[in-house]
Amino acid sequence: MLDTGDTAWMLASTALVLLMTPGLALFYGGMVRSKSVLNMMMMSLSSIGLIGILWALYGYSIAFGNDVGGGLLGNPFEFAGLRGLFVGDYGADPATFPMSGTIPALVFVGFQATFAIITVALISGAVADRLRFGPWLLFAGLWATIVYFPVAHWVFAFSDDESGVVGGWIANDLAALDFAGGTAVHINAGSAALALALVVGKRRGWPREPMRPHNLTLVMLGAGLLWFGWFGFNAGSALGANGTAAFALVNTILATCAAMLGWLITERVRDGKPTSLGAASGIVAGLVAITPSCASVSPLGGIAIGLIAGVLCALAVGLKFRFGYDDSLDVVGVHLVGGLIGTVLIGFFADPGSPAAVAGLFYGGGVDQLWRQVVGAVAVLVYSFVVSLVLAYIVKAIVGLRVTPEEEATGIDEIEHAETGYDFSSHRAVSGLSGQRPEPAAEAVPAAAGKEA
Amino acid sequence: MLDTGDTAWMLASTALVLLMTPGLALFYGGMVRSKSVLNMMMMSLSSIGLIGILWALYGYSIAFGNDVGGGLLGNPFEFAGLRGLFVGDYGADPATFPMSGTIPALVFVGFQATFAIITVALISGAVADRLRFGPWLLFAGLWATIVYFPVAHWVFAFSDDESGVVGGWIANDLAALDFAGGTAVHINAGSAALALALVVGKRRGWPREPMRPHNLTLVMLGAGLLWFGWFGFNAGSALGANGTAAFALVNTILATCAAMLGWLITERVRDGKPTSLGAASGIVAGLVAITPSCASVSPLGGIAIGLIAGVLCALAVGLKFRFGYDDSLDVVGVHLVGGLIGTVLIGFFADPGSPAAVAGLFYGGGVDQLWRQVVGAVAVLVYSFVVSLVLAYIVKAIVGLRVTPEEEATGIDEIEHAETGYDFSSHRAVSGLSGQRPEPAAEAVPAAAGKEA
Amino acid sequence: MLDTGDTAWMLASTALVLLMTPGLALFYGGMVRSKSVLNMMMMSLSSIGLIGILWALYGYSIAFGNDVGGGLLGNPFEFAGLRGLFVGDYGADPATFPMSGTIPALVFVGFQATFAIITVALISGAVADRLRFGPWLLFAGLWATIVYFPVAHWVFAFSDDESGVVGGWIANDLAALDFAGGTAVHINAGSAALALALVVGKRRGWPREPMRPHNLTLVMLGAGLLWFGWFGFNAGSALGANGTAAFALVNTILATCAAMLGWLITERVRDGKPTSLGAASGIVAGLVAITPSCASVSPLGGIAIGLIAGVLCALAVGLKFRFGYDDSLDVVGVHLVGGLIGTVLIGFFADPGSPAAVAGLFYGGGVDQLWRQVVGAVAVLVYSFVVSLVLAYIVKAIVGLRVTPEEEATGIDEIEHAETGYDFSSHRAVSGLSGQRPEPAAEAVPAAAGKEA
Amino acid sequence: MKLITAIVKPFVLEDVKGALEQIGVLGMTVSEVQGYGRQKGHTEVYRGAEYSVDFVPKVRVEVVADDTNADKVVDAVVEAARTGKIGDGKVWVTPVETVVRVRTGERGSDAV
Amino acid sequence: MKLITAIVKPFVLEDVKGALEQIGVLGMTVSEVQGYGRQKGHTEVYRGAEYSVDFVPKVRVEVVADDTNADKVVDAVVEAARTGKIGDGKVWVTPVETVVRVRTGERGSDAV
Amino acid sequence: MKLITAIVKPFVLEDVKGALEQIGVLGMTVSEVQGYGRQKGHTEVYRGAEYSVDFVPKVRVEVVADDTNADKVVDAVVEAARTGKIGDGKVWVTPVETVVRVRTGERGSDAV
Ligand SMILES: Nc1ncnc2c1ncn2[C@@H]1O[C@H](COP(=O)(O)OP(=O)(O)O)[C@@H](O)[C@H]1O
Ligand SMILES: Nc1ncnc2c1ncn2[C@@H]1O[C@H](COP(=O)(O)OP(=O)(O)O)[C@@H](O)[C@H]1O
Ligand SMILES: Nc1ncnc2c1ncn2[C@@H]1O[C@H](COP(=O)(O)OP(=O)(O)O)[C@@H](O)[C@H]1O
Repeated sequence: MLDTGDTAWMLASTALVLLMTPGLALFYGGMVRSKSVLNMMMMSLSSIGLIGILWALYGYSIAFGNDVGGGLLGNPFEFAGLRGLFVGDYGADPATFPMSGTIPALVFVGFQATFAIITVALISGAVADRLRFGPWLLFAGLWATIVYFPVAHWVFAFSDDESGVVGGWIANDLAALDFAGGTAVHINAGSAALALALVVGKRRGWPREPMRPHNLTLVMLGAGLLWFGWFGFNAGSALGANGTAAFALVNTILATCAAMLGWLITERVRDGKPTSLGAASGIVAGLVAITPSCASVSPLGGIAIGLIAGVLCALAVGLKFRFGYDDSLDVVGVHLVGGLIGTVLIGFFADPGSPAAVAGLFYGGGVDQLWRQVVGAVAVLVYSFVVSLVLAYIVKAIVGLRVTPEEEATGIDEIEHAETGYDFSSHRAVSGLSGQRPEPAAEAVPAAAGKEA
Repeated sequence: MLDTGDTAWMLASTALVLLMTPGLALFYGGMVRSKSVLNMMMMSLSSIGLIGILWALYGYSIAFGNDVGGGLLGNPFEFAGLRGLFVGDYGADPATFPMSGTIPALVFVGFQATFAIITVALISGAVADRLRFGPWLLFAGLWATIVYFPVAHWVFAFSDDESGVVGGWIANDLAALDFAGGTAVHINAGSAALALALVVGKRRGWPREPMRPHNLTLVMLGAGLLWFGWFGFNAGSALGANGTAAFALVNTILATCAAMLGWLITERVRDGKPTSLGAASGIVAGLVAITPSCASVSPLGGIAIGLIAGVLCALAVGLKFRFGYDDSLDVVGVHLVGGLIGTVLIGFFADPGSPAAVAGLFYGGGVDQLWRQVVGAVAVLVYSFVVSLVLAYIVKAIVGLRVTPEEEATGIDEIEHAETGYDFSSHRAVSGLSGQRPEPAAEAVPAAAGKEA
Repeated sequence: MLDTGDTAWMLASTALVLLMTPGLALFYGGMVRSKSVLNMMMMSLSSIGLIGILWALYGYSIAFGNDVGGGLLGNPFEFAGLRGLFVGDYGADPATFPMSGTIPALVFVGFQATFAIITVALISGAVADRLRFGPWLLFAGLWATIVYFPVAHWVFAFSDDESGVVGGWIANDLAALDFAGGTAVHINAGSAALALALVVGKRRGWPREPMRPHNLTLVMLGAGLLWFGWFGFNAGSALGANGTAAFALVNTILATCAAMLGWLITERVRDGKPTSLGAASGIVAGLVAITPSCASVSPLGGIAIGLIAGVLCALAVGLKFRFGYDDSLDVVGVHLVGGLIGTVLIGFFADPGSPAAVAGLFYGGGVDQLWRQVVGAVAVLVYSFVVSLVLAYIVKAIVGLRVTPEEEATGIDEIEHAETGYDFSSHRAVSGLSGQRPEPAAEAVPAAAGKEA
Repeated sequence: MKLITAIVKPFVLEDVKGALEQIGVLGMTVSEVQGYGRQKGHTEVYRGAEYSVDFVPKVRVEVVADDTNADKVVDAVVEAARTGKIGDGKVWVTPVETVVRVRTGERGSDAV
Repeated sequence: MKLITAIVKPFVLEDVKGALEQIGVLGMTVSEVQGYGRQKGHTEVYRGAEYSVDFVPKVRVEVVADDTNADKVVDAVVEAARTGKIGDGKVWVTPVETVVRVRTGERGSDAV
Repeated sequence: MKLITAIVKPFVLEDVKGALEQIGVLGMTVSEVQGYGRQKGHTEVYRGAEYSVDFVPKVRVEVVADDTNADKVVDAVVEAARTGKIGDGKVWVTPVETVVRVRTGERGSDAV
């Protein structure tokens, strides 16, 4: 039976989570140098376009189709092209169309689509300034198909005895708690980012040559939009306007506040100054950590998890210098580490009085839930890393991955997109015939476009 | 009877659609040169202020008042100043105040106000860099009064036999399908933009002198906010949190994804490189095309419409160079063309299983619906173009339209608003007494303000 | 009994109001010089982190705990750490967990938290470019504790005979009307801003040396996000998706439109040109003025209040030059003055047909309501000013407030945060070993970081 | 060799470039500058407070040329940059002792 | 004629401008530059990684003046720009062979 | 005294700076410029419309040095800035009559 209140909240949540990807584009875009900002943002925007379509074609079906074996995969054909999910008599009262719980099935489809989109976009932070756009799209499509869609099935597809629908192994057999995607989204993306960064290799001159963020106002704007959208991500995962959503909402505020403070304190102690990039980074770290745990820990537990995530992620972003991998915008340090923290700490902080109604180690629940959390986290981490590594090598073999060193020096925006992010000059640095050339001539352009003569 | 879920979604939708106009200001503002960015944004912001007030005074009444003849116009006095729409006992249970369906009438008033606002703002993209601010306001007010308010009546005012309320001719007599405003909003604005651009004339040096976008991060941010707000625009047009809203929501995601890809592919083939401006433009083109059709075509149909719109609009933006009209930011190429595509394609793709429950040509419905769509589209196109042309000439005759060539070279921000968009300099390029002069002296300022000595 | 529609709207409203603070960061950040933009934004962001945590620890309890005497203060321990507000059986049907009205208590906690956060952030506009970050945090924490939390109790805590809960004196004993916080939020913050500005002192070179906004596109973006979020602020204060919310929603559109026009007209007349900063400022002035009155005046009354606020605030921002206090971003001129206008004008425009169902002077209600409004406004103004003055002096005495004149000339971003807002240079102005030094060395950095050798 | 430095209005840059190409000048270096002189600036107003902007955006064009070419260059630039309005700018010539093309190490005339 | 070039701290620009007006200098050209010298830069920290910024923002002021005026100009600028702190900058004088006012074609002293 | 002006590719700035330090040059002034010459620009495309960007970003490095040092400086810069590709840039030397250190008023060699 459709509940308009639940539906209203899920419609809003879908819009909120979709906004997160443009928000991420700004968050990432501001952190790179001005000659790469457009490409950085394009990797996120293109994820929306590409993954949104794949989701409708077969992604939703792989993730939420009836299990075809071992809780590893949903039936890719069951809902291919969203068939069977929308046809009905919308005029009748009560209307007849497929539902999922108290909301129309299509809202659930849209809501989950935005999760698939942003998970793929998150990965791009690791390969700023150097990955060609075509290979990015190829990798993104393959990764979503082979990694995200199945893993979403593992974690988000719950079995339903009534309808006899069978879901994924982590959600049902292992029964690890991951309310909004600490494993499927953040550990998954972070692990893939590490693999891709390793295969793509370091930026020319990194780490010797410093590459400072070109526009921190964009970074802070992006962090603000991410937080805003994340309310849909976390409280929306309650799939209705209920007490669980309220609970997740409050934890999504408190843990994030604590993480911001945690990151700033760490900077103050270690570097002498709290920075705006640190505040923005702390916000994201806190949101990542509370994503899996927002419905299973008390508000004070949420504050504790946020604080821990803020401090540990602020330290973790330094790892890449120790180990020498160029995870350019710290997808590993923030999303992989933050996701692990949030997922594992549930084993300690889970409060029986919370919607999840599970007791963690600190609440006398012993290590039972803890090991489930660890197994779930590690499973996703390993699967994502290995498959991503293989996919990256395959793409490299087929089409290659990087722009040339000269092109990298010139700037990937000019090379891959034939554009410049900003032009504040008073004079016209550009000239020449504007307007489209007759087709043949136009064909000649591409050759030239963006190339240094 | 008030439904809190429907009301919650419509309250949220109103906020979402209002946000679209600041989003448009950024989308447009980033595309012009830095010396015109403020004026470009001001044309959008001022539309909110001006049209919002006119809407309350008589706009809503013209659009949704009881028809005063031939489905052409609502009674301008019926709800003048929103009278009769708010007084009631809000404390009583059930509360007594005017409703429209399951939501308070005032929510519908607010929701529709945001449509009037953005339609006017859309026009401004055609006259970047050169239209004086006063004449813009005059044109905007006249156009809303004589063109938008009546056309909104044609398309959005449905007759209601029970209450005996009579609505507009396109919605009721013609029964063309336009769910969220492909005709009333996009064809309408695009057609007016063409007329206004023709009367205002080309920018100094166009097309010889290139005028490249000064800040593409603003353009992408704007596109992101537009998409976000568009969920309120399309799914909100269901006027409730129901299956139709869910249906519209999913199409608003899928068609937009497809259009983005369509535009990028077109660029890749024609120009050699997919651009970020192309991605942002494709997003808007897709949103425009799915606006009328989001409740009448299946998800796969939505993908098809989006793809077609992405490709055709990417080609259409070149027309201005062929025909030599300076539609500066392609309001014609994106909104007029996109609106036509979306409105007419309903005639082909309409799916009887959709909320609209109409069969298009491809679903065995024959050409019946197709010609209704064509008639509706052409009617709005012609009416808007002709009246806009006349209004533009009238404004030109009374107060003139353009800044002088010298002023245009200097930059319209300095001339019309006495401001500069950005100041990143390390030194103080400005000096002199700050603070307000005693009134008389202050009077002297305006004369000077923004003028070149 | 939980109403999912009301809950859906309040979940959305909480997200909307939280977004206002990042929006404010952009609005303020764009108005300062580029060398101070990060610090300006950090004062807002840090308010979220700090006040969010204090709210959970004891803030909510002071504001909404049962009154401990004279309507001045809620019991700080009653809900310390949010205890008693979340534990329950979320699975049961109907679920058992604490409610506030028709929504889960936790949603109300989250919603109100965002009010406390932005009120503190608003103050920062008065002390741009010069206040050290540590002292800001100290002041912010103390002010929230001693000023905001109690004042929120006065204004927002309503007594409930049933449950026997006793609330604040302004809401109950005085019965002044302040729907969404004209007194508790705007007069409160504006008054504190004046006090803090007086103690901190003028910026080096003010007003002789002009300090023009460095990025007006950020200001307009911020204004847009503020308006968007303000729908949650005002319509959300109805605590449900009902007629009162609808009423507040429409006034939040109309009064703001009118204020924008009012400000622009004032500029046109006085300075000769309407400016984009004026439009953005008018928007905020209108939103401030309609905040207390949006549920007690008719739409036309709302337009009148907005228009008056737009004109008067446009004039009020000049006062600082007359009286020589450096309220850098006009928190006094916009929030204190705007808050007073909105709060007091209720006494004139209150419409008995509105949800508040009170008659003001113009509706034959005499001066009864008027004096209640005046008393409430003045009480908050005086309390906030006096306590803020004392707190500012205390903080000054303990840790000092300002950066040195040299540091101010260099720019507070570099000094306090060791960052630069923008880097559009083509070459690398930066160099040297990147990457974290071994801890001891790192310890050495802070000393150096941001310091001029 | 000579260094010809021209301070001109931003929107004449294209014409100056064209004029130089006319007389076979293959290269130049351009930069943004702020000018102060007879041409007055303008006034901006933010929240009612006036800001007088005294400096006017200009473009600096620098050309290194043979002694023999110097005058031709000066004339070409002056010709192309003139609008007849106050603020057209200045052109000045300074002596250059050596010019080196970095790529080849060529010196003097061969370097430009 | 001489070209006086001064590299000074950004915030003294107003004073330098005033000093030049004092001695009747009607025009100048200003541009933003990055300085490197005894005055050291500063360190920035992003996500724990240090960036040492070696260059310091400075402003270049260029004035073309009569031989007779050159010294007056130099002294005026030095006077106005001095704060006594490291990094105050440099002023240097180079010979100018011709100056032309674009608008009128006037040359030499009349051109400035 | 001499003024050595170098127009080089942005990414060699660090190397040039290093090379100058090598030979004991304590200071320099750097600014962003747009270069035009043999090295062609590139084409950008916005909504299908081409924009040919003729100017290439370059960096100007200015060093005032003793007559005796001038050649060393030129060689050091040329050395450090050479990539062998078109567009490496130019270095030119102009005579300087006086140099003053603003802070101290020192003149000539002591000023740099
Ligand atoms: N004495 C000077 N030294 C250097 N540059 C100058 C001098 N006088 C003028 N300029 C430059 O020339 C530009 C135009 O000069 P101005 O006096 O405004 O107009 P005009 O050259 O037509 O008389 C100024 O903006 C400034 O950049
Ligand atoms: N040899 C030089 N050539 C060109 N510019 C120089 C030279 N030395 C210093 N400068 C400029 O002068 C500025 C100040 O020099 P610096 O050595 O820092 O302080 P001071 O001039 O007080 O000794 C530098 O930032 C740089 O812009
Ligand atoms: N005649 C000139 N006067 C001033 N600057 C020049 C001149 N010729 C070239 N340049 C500068 O030198 C840069 C490199 O010159 P270019 O001809 O492109 O390559 P190369 O120096 O290797 O032949 C140009 O971008 C321009 O900034």
